Amino acid sequence: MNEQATTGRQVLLQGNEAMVEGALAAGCTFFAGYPITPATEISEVMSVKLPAVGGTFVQMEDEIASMGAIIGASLAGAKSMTATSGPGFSLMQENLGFACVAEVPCVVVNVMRGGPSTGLPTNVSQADVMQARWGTHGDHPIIVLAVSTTKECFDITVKAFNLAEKYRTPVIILSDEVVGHTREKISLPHPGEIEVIDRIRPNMPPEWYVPYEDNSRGVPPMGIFGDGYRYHVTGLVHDVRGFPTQRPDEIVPFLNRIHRKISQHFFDILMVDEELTEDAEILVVAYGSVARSARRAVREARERGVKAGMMQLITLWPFPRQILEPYLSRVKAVLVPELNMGQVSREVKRINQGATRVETINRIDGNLITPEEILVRLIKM
Amino acid sequence: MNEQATTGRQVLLQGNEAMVEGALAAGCTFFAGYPITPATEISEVMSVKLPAVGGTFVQMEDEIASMGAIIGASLAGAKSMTATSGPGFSLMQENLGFACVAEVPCVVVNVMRGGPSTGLPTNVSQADVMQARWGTHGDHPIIVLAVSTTKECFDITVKAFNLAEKYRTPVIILSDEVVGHTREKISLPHPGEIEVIDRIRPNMPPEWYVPYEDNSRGVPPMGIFGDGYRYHVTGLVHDVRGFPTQRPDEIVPFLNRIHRKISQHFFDILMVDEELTEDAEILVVAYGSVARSARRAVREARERGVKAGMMQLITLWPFPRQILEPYLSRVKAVLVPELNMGQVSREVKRINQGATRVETINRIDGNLITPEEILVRLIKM
Amino acid sequence: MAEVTKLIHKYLRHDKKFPHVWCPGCGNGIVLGSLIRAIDKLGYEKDDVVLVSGIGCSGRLPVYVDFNTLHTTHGRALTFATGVKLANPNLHVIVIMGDGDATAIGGNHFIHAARRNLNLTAIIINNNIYGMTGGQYSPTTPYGALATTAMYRHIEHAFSIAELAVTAGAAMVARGTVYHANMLDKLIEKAIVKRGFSVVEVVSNCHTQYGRRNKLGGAVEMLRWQKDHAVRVEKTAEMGEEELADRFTIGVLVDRDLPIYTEEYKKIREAARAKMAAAR
Amino acid sequence: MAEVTKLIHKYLRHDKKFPHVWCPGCGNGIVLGSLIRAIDKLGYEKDDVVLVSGIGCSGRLPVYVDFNTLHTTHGRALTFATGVKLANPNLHVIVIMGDGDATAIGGNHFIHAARRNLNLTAIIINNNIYGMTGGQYSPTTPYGALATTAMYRHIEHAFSIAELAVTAGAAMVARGTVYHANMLDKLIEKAIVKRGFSVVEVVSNCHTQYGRRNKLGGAVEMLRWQKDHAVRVEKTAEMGEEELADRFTIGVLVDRDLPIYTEEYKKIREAARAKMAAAR
Amino acid sequence: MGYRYEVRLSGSGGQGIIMAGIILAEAAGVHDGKYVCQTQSYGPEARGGASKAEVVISDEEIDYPKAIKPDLLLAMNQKSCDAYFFDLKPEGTLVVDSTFVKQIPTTRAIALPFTQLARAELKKEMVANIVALGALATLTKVVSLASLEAAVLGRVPPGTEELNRKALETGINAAKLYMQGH
Amino acid sequence: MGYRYEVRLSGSGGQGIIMAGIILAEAAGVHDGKYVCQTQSYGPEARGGASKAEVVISDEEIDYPKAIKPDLLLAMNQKSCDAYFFDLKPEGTLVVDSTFVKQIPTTRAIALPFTQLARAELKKEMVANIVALGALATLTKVVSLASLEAAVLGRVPPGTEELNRKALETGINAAKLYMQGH
Amino acid sequence: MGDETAKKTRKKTPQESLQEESTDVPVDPLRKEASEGAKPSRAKKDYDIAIFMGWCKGCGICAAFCPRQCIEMDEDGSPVVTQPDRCTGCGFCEIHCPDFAISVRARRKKAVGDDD
Amino acid sequence: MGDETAKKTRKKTPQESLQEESTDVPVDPLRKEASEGAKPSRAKKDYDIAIFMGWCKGCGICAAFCPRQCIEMDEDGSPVVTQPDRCTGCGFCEIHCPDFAISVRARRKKAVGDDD
Ligand SMILES: Cc1ncc(C[n+]2csc(CCOP(=O)(O)OP(=O)(O)O)c2C)c(N)n1
Ligand SMILES: Cc1ncc(C[n+]2csc(CCOP(=O)(O)OP(=O)(O)O)c2C)c(N)n1
Ligand code: SF4
Ligand code: SF4
Ligand code: SF4
Ligand code: SF4
Ligand code: SF4
Ligand code: SF4
Ligand SMILES: [Mg+2]
Ligand SMILES: [Mg+2]
Repeated sequence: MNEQATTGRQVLLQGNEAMVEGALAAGCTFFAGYPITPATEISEVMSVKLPAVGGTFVQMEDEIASMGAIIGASLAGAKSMTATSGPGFSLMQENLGFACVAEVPCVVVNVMRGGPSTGLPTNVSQADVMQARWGTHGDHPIIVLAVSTTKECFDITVKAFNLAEKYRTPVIILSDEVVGHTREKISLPHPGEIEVIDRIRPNMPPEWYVPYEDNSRGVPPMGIFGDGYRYHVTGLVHDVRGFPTQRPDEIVPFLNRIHRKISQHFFDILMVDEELTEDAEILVVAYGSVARSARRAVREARERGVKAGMMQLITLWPFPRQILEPYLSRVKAVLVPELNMGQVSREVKRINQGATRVETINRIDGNLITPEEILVRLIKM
Repeated sequence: MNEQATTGRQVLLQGNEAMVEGALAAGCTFFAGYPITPATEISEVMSVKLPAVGGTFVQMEDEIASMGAIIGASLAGAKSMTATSGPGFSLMQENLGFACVAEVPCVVVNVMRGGPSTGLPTNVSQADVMQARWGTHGDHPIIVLAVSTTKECFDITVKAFNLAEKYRTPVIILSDEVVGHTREKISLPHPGEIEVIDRIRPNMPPEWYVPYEDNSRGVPPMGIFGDGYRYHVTGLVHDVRGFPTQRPDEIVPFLNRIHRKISQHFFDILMVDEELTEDAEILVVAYGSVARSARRAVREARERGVKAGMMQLITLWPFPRQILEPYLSRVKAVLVPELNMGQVSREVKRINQGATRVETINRIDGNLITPEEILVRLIKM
Repeated sequence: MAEVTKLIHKYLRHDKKFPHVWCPGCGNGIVLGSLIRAIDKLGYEKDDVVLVSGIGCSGRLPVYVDFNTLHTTHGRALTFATGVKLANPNLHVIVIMGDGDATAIGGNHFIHAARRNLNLTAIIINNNIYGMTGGQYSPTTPYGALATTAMYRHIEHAFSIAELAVTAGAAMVARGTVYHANMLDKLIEKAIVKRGFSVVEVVSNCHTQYGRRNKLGGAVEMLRWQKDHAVRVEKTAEMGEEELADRFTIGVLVDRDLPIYTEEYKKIREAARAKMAAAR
Repeated sequence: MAEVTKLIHKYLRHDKKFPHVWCPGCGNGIVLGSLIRAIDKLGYEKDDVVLVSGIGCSGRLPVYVDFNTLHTTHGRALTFATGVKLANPNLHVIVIMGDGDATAIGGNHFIHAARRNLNLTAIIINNNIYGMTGGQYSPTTPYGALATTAMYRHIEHAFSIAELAVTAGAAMVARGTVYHANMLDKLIEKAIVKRGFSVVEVVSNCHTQYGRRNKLGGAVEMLRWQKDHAVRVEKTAEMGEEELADRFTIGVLVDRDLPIYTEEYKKIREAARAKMAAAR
Repeated sequence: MGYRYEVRLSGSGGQGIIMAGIILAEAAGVHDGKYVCQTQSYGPEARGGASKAEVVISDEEIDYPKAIKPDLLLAMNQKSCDAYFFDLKPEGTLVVDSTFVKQIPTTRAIALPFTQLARAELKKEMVANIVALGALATLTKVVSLASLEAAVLGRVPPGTEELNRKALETGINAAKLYMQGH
Repeated sequence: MGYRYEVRLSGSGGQGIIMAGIILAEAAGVHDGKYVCQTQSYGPEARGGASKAEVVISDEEIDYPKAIKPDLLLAMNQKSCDAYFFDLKPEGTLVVDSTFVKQIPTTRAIALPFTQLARAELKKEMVANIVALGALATLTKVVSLASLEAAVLGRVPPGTEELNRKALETGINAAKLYMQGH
Repeated sequence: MGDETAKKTRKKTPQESLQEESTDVPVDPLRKEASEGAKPSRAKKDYDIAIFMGWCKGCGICAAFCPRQCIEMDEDGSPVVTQPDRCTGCGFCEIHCPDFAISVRARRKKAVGDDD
Repeated sequence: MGDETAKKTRKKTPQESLQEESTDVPVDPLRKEASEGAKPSRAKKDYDIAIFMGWCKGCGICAAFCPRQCIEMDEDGSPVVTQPDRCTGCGFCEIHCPDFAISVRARRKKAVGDDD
C-alpha cells in the first residue's frame, strides 16, 4: 500500500467504483459489459459516467459479445474495457485469445466470486488466478494484476491501461468480492498527477508500414482503423504483414515475439509491494483482499517478535519469479494464504525448487481469511 | 504402447474414428457436437454410427450448447460425449465447470490444433494442457487423459468413460491433429473383451436418498431423471441434498469431497506407459503424438549406448506426481519434449523441487517433433 | 376452488426453506402456482417431469418443487433440456427462463430450440429487466425506460419474445400474464401437451427493479397494468389499430403441427440400421 | 462494362497470394466482386471502410481486399463490428458472414445487432452448409438434404435468415443471389448507404460440399438453379401460391426507418453532460 | 499500530442498514478526514434477508477491512442482536432498537426505540436508520455531528433533506436524554 | 529395430493422392497383415493446393508415424517431385507420372504416364491414382497385388469396381512392361 | 393460524367497488364451456379464508384484487380477512398469492353422522 | 495472355441458343431507368475478351452463361474464347467470374492522331 495522496478530491468509493474512476483517468472511452455479481457496479457506473465524457457504454447480449466489442473498439482507436466475474470470464476466453494473438490492447476485469460454475455468487474467492493465465487455448502471453484496496483499484486500473497500450496486449485485473464491494475513502488524483501512456502509432508513410514487424521492444506500432494504415487483423497465426501463414519460419518468430515482448520487459511489468521483508525470516506472499489480512498479521507478528515480512503481489502473471527468487534462498519459510486450494502457492513451489519451506493457508468457504488465522500460523511456524 | 491384440476385427482407422469406436464400445449413446478442424470426423462418424445402435447424435448451434446437451443427456441416464478443438474447447469452459460441480459424468475430447485463437487450424499442437486443467473458473477437480496412437484412441476413450462413470466427473481426452488424422491398422476387440463400468445408482428407498452425501469413496450414487430419485441439480455450491447453501460448514466438506474423490483414487486414475525406465539415466517424459517420436528416439539412443528411458504420460491431470517423483531423485536428467512452450515440463519442474535437471524441447511451428531432434538432444545431454 | 393450496403443497419441497427468496408480490410465485396446477391437471407422475431453469430470479423456481429439477448456467437451460429430452424422450421437460436468460445470453439457444422443434415447453417469465443482478436493461426492456445501466433512458428496441419464437419455427406460441393466472394455468397445460416446441411468454412484474424505477408502482399496480393492457387474441379482430396500440395480446398466438425431432430421429435410426445391416 | 476488372484490381491486395483459396466456381468470389463495385460506386475512401468477417470460407474474404480488414472468431464478427462502429461512427463497417457463422454460433449476435440497430451492414453468404469444415449441416440446410453430419437425411428445419432479421428489428433486409450479380451490386450499395442495421442475404453455391452431395451439380448448375428459382419481390404480388411454392424472393424485402443507435447515443451523452454539470 | 474503531450495524433487509453504513463511513472519512473502510455482507441473493454493514475507522491506512471485534454494535432487530452480540469487544458498546429488540443480552446495552421514534415523530418508519445514526454519533462521538449531517444530506434523495435532518435531530435528542438519564 | 518401409505419395489436390494412401495402407495393414500408419498433410484449408500422403509399413508397432526418409516416392506432378525428391533415401525409388513431370531429377527414376494411361485406356483421368498404385505394387512389392485389389474394391464407390479393377491392371501392365524394358 | 387473519373490519371506497364488476379472472378462454359451467353460484355459501402469516410477505395482491373486498391490509402491512362473509370462493386470492399463503375452503358444516 | 484464350471454335447446340434469350442479368431492378439507358446496343462493336489463365480455375461459369456463346471450355477444362466477334460486351462473364480472371474491353481502334 502506497502512501495515500492527500491533494486530490476525497471521496468514499467502492473498489468497483474506483476502477471506473481509474479507467476514466487512464483515458478509457469505451466499455462493453454484461451484468454479473459482484462486478455489476462497474458496468452501472460506467453507463452513467462514460457518456458524460464523450465515451460510449454498451451493454451487450453476453460476455462473449462484450469481449468482442472491446477488441473492435480498441482497433478503432478507443481505450476499452470490460468487467465480469467467473462465469462471464470463462465465456470471454476465446476472444481473449484473439486479443492476445492480434495484439489488441484492452483491459478485462474479473471481480472474483466463489466457483466453480455458478458457485457462490455473493461470496469472495481467489480461485481464478490460474484461469487468468491459462483459460484460453494455445500458448499466449498475458499480463494479470491483482488489487487489494480501493486505492489500488484506481491506481492499478490506470497501470493496466498503460501496460495494455505499451505492450499491445490484453491486461486482466483480478479483483474480488471484498475489494470490489468495500467502500474506502480515497483521494482522486488530479488528471495532471497521473501518468497516462498511449499506444505507439505508426509514423512512417503508410506504404512502408509493416504492421507486425519486430523491433527491439518487440511491440510494433499500431495502426488504427481509419487512420490511413490499412492492414489485416486476424486470429490466425500471421506473417509480419498480418496475412495468415503456415510457414514455420514465420510462425516461430511471431509466437516468440509476442511472448518476448512481455518477458523481456519484466522489470517494467512486475509489481509487488514489500513491507518488512529485508530482514524477514518468514515471508508472507499474498495478493488481493487477503493481502490486507496478511499485512495486519505481519505487523502484529512483528509486535510479538516474529520476524515476518509481507510481499504483496500486484503482478500475478507473468509470475514475479525474478523478485521472489532471491528471497527463497534467504528465508526460513514462505507462507501463502489464499482464497483457493493453492494457486499462487503452486507457482511459488514451482520456482522454489526445494530452496525453502512453503506453507499455505487455503480458505474456500466464501469468507475472507482473517488476520488472526495468519498470525496464529506465523507464530507456530 | 500395449501389445496389439490380434483377436478382434482388423481395421484401418483414423484416431478420430477409433475414438468413436471406443465410445460406442464403452456404451456411449449420446453425442452432441459442433464441427471444427481437426475434430470434425468424430462428429461425422458419430452421426452415422450412433443412430444405428439406438443412440442419438445432434449437431448443436455451438460448443456451449453441445456441452450443455451432453450434461443434460448424462443426467437423463446416457453416457455422453462431445468433441472439439481449441476454440470450441474455450467456449465449453463454463459448462464444463457445471459438470464438475454437479458431478455429471461425460467425456470431452479436444483434438488440439495450433493456437491461440484461430491459430493454425490444420496443424498439430499440444498447447491446451494447462487449459484442460485450469480453463474454467473456480477450483475444480478434473481428469485429463492424452492419447498417442489410434489404438489408444480406442482404449483410452473406453477408459475415459469408465473413469467418468466411476467418479461422476467430466473426463477430458486430449488428442492432437497428428493422432486424430493418422490412420493405423488396429484390431477392434470383441465387446466381451472390454471392461465397461457404469455409474453407481442409488438402491435405497427414494425417501432415503441424499444425493450428495459423502461416503468412503467420495462418490455418491447417482440418481437419473425419471428413475424415481427426484433431486435438485445446480451449479451453485450445494448441501448434501443438492440445495444451494452459503454455510461454511456445508461448503467446505462439499468442495473438499469433490476434490478428494479424484485425489484419493490416484492409483486408479494415474496411467503411464513406461519403457526402458528401470535403469534409465535420462528420462524422457512425453505424451500424445510426441510420445511416438520420443519412443523412437529413446530406442535409437539405447542402440547408441545412451541410457534413455521412456515415460509416456496418459493421465495428464491429476498430474502423475506419485509416479514421476521416485524417478526424479534417481535420474541424471529429465527431457520433456512438447508441442508448446513448456506446459507439462512446468509441472515436472514444480514437483522436481531441484532434485534433477529438467530440459525441454519446445516446438511451436505446427509440426511434430521428429525422433531425430530428440535423439540429438539425448546424445548431447 | 378449494383445495388449491393443498394441491400446491403436494408438490412443494418443504425441506427447502420457505418462504421462497422472491420479493413480496413477485410474479415468479404466481407462475410457480400455475405450473404446478397445470401439471397436476395433466396427472403426470412427479418422476416423469423435469424442470430445467437458467440463472436469474426466475431460475430459482425449480428448487421449490418436487420434480426432477435442474438449475443450469445463465442462458443455457434449453441446451441442457435438449440433452435430457433426447436421452429420454418419455420425460416431460419444461424449461423456465427469465427474459434476460432466454433472449439475451440465451437468445441463440432459444431460436435454435424453436427451429429444431424438439418436444419441449419453454416458459419465459418476462419482467422486462434483469431482476437478480439488480435492474439492468434486458432485451425486452421498453425503449425509453430507465434501468441501472440506462439511467438516462433506454435507447434500444425490445424484442417481442413471442414473435421471435414464431419466426424461428416454434410449434406453439402463447402469451399470458401473472394477473390472468387462471388462463396461465391453461396456456401452460396446453403448451405441455403440445407435440413440438412450445413457448409461453408470461408477462410478469419486477416492481423491485423495474416497476419502482419506472414509476409503475408496486406489485399491485403492475398487475393492474397487466389487466388493463392485455387483450385476448380472439378479441383483436374486432379492434382497431388505435385501440390496440398501447396493448398486448394474450392467448395462443400460433399453434401448428410440424414434424417433431424425436419422431424424425426414429426414422433416422431405422435408416441407419438398414444401412449398417446392408453393409454387413 | 469495360474496366470492371481494372476497377476490381484497384482494390485487391496483390501482395496476397492469388488466385484466392476458394474452390473453382465458388460464389464467394462473385460476392467479393459485387462488394468492391458497390463501394467503388459510393466513392468511399479505402481508409474509411472496415470489412469484418468471421470464420468460414466466407470469412477469408476480407484478406483479399485493401480496406481495414478484420478476420475475427467464428460467429462473433458482429460483436467486433459493434465495437468498431461505436468507437468511430464515421467508419463504414461492413460485416461478411457465412450462414453457419451468422446463424449457428453467431445467431444471437445477429438478432441482437438487428435489435440494437447500429448503422452496420451485414452480408451473409448463404450456401446452406458449413463449407470450410467440410459439409456439415447449417441452420439453413434444407429439411431432407444430405450433409456429412446428416448422411441419412436432414431432419431439422431451416431458418429464413431474412425473416429472422426482420423480426429481430433490422432496418433494411434484402436477398440476392450470386447469379444476379448486377442486382447484388445494387443491393449491397443500398444496404451500405442505409442508415441502420441492414442485411443482405446472398444465396450462393457451395457445390463442393453441398451441391455434389445433394446431386445439384457443380457451380454452373447451382447458378442456373438460382436463376430459375429466384423471383423478384416486385413480381410476387402477381404470382399465385403454387407458382411461388418452390421459389424464393430476391430484392429489398424490408426497408424502414428506425432511430439509429449512434444518433440516440448522442442524446444520451448530452443528457449525461447536463446531469454531471448540474451535480457540480 | 494506531487507533482503530470498529462499528457493526445490523438488522433486517429494508431497514436501511447498508445506507447507514455508507453515511457513517462518509462522515468519518470524507468529512472528518479519517481513514475509513465500509463493508457489508450479502445473503444468497442481492435482496432481502438479514443485513449487516461494518465501518472501520482509523487514523492510518486500514489493512483488514472488516470488523475483527466491533467497538460498537447497532442491532435493529432481535435476530441480529442475538447473532452478533458475542462478537462485541468486552468493553464495547451495544445499541439496540428497542422497538424490535426485546431480549437484551447485557445490562450495559443502550436501548432506544428508533423505529417507534421514526414512526411517531417523523411519520416515516423508513428513517429509523437516520435516527439511529444521530444517536450513535451522540453516544460515542465516533463522528462529529456536523460531519454526520453533511454526509446524510449528501446521500439522501433530493426532497427528503428536511425529513432526514429532523430524523438526525430526533436521534441526537433521544441519545442526549438517555445520557442525562444515565 | 525391425523392418520399416516408408512411402510418400504426392501430387496436387484432386489427383486422389490421399485416397491412394488410404488404399495402400489398407492393403498393407488389413490385408497383408502388417503394421501400418498413414498420414497426410493439409494446406491452409482442408481443400485444394498441394497434396501429400505417407504410408509407413512395418512388421512391428510403428512409433513415429510419418516418413523420416521415404523408401518410395510417387510424384504425380512436377512441383511435388521437386519438393520431395531430396527427402528420398539414397537407395530409394522415385516413380513419377510422366504426364506431368517433365524434369526428372535422377536417371534412376521410373517414369510412367499414369494420367495419360488413365485418359487413354480408361477414359477417366480420375483413376490415375489407381493406375499408379498398380504400378507401385508391381515395381516394389510393397504390397501384394491381391491385397491391393481387395483394398481398392473395398474403398471405391459402388458401381466403379470394374473401372478400378481395370485401372489397377493398366498400372500393373505398364510396370511389367517397364521392368521388362529395364 | 386462521385466527390471526380476521381481526379487523374495513371501509370500502367507491373506487374499489368499481373494480368488483370488471374483474375477468375466473373466465377460462381456452375451455369456455367448462368454466362457464363452474361459475361460482350466487347462492350463499360460507368460506374459510386462511392466511398463513409465516409465508405471507404482505405484498397486498390479495387485498387489492379480491372482487368482494374480503381482505384488507393492516397498518403493519399484513393482510387481514375483514369480511369473510362476502367471499364467493372465487379463488382469485388463492391463485394469485405469490407465496401460497392463502387457502380458501368451503366451510364444512357439521352434519349428523358426519363425525369421522 | 489474350492469345492463349482464342484458340478454338465451337459448335452451338440448340438448347444453348434458347438460353440466349432468357438471360436476365443486365436488367437492374433497383434502378431500372438507369440500366435501361445503358442497354448494350445491337450496333456492331468489337470487344477484347482476355482471360488470365494464372487466376482462372476453370469453373466454367463464363462459358455456361455467356448469352452469345463466345466462350467454351476446352477438354483440359480451361475456358477458351471461341467466338469473340459475337460478344456484345454485356459483362456477364466479367462480373460472374469468381476469380477476376476475365476482362472484357471495347477494342480500341487506332484512329489518326490517337497515338499516345
Ligand atoms: C455467464 C453469466 N453472466 C452473467 C450472470 C449474472 N446474471 C445472473 S441472473 C442475470 C440476469 C437475470 O435476468 P433475467 O433472465 O431476466 O431473470 P430475472 O432475474 O429477471 O428473473 C445475470 C445477468 C451469470 N450468472 N452468468
Ligand atoms: C468456435 C469455433 N467453432 C468451430 C469452428 C470451426 N468452423 C470453422 S468455419 C465453420 C463453419 C463455416 O460455415 P459457414 O459459416 O456457413 O461458412 P462457409 O465456410 O460455408 O462460408 C466452423 C464450424 C471454429 N473455427 N471456431
Ligand atoms: S427482484 Fe424482481 S424478479 Fe427478482 S424476486 Fe424481486 S420482484 Fe421478483
Ligand atoms: S468449400 Fe464451398 S464455400 Fe468453401 S470455397 Fe469451396 S465451394 Fe466455396
Ligand atoms: S397475496 Fe399472499 S403474500 Fe401477498 S399479502 Fe396476500 S397473503 Fe400475503
Ligand atoms: S376467494 Fe375470491 S372472494 Fe373470497 S377472499 Fe379470495 S378473492 Fe375474495
Ligand atoms: S468464370 Fe473465371 S474462373 Fe471460371 S472458367 Fe471462366 S475465367 Fe475461369
Ligand atoms: S461480355 Fe457478355 S457476350 Fe461478351 S463474352 Fe462476356 S458474357 Fe459473353
Ligand atoms: Mg427478467
Ligand atoms: Mg456456409
